[in-house]
Amino acid sequence: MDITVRVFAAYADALGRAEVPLVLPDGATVDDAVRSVSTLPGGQVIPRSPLVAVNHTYASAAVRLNEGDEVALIPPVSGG
Amino acid sequence: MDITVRVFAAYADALGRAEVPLVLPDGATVDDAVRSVSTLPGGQVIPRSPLVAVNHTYASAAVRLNEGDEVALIPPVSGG
Amino acid sequence: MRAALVTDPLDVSRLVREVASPERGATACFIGTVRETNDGRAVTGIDYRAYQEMAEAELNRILVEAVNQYDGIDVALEHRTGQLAVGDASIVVVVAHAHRAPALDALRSIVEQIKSRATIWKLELYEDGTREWVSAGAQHLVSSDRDA
Amino acid sequence: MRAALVTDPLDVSRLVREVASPERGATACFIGTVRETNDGRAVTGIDYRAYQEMAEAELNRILVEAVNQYDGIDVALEHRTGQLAVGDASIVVVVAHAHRAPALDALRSIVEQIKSRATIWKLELYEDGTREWVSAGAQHLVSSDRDA
Repeated sequence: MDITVRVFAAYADALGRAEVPLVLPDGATVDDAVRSVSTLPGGQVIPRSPLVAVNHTYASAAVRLNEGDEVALIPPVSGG
Repeated sequence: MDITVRVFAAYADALGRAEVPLVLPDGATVDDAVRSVSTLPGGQVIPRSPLVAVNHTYASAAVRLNEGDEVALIPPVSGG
Repeated sequence: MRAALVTDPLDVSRLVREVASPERGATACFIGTVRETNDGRAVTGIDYRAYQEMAEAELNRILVEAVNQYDGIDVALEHRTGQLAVGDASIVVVVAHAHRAPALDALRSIVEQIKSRATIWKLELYEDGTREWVSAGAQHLVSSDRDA
Repeated sequence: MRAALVTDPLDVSRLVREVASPERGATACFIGTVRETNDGRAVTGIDYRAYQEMAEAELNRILVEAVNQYDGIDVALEHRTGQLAVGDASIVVVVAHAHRAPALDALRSIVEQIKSRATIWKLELYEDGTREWVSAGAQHLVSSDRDA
């Protein structure tokens, strides 16, 4: 299945991009997506268990993904 | 000695006036001033130990007064 | 740091600008306005009366205490007196600090102190033509009502 | 109840008017502004970047939770994004309620939730020409600095 991973702030700078398209096997989880992105050049900036959102809602590593999901890797936020 | 007692809000309404000039013996206290005002017509509205200020600062009943002091009898406040 | 009783309408933006500074990243404000009901009664307005000289002195003492307790704050506060209509602001308190926690803590503390210490009284005016002095725990009929 | 990310300058008076109502006698506001120093470094500005769609969704979830927790409040909040100068307001949160305690409690809770949950990042710009992503506990050099 096709999913899109969006990365932000320090993660985006390290990876040199804001978006990573991934093809993952059916049944893949958030954690699988995180591991895939972590293996890319610059991906070592991403911690083992980063904050993650699926389709604009915070999600845990075990959540199963679906075709077309938007996964986001979220560095420590600093708004306000 | 001459002192001035100022009264406010419900106290002023009950006494029908905003200010009461008093002549008290030397050594008189805040409590003496309160008792004097309480004996005036309408003075029963004033509790036994009202909030009192002397010269714009909250003061206790035992404080000794001096010539020219401004004593204020202060109903429960409700500003804000 | 400034506290004043005023008769003109209050303007929160002006007080915010007054305490703004490049060192202070957090500004907390409180605005009190006249409500249309109190204790289930329809209110048409409030006449705020003050023991003016003492109220200003006490407000300034409250601010001095707050500045001592919350190091680095700046504060501006205005309390309006006279007859206010429903929706009118009676008080604006603005506290600025480098960080949000002291600004919010100081704001709450100052508002509580004002409510319990400032020599200001509300004469609440009701739709049925009566009026009453409001106090925290009890209400006192004004003599004109009692005599009427 | 409204939360939005905006790029135009913020206006606290407008948000205060937005939540004003004759039933609500207490309005509490928080304004965050860009400070000239952070951790001892001279700051010239902050570039606020957001994961826009999620930030707006999360801000609205925060407000829904607050309205459920603090019955009777109304809230308006705007967070500005883009490049801000020292003194510019980055966030305004305004909470109104009949009484002051829920308004102040809800304000603090909402501000804390925004700080910990809204998908917004500060890229702090320093007088020495460098810039860093700010995070609550740690700071990360941006790649362009690291590579430079």
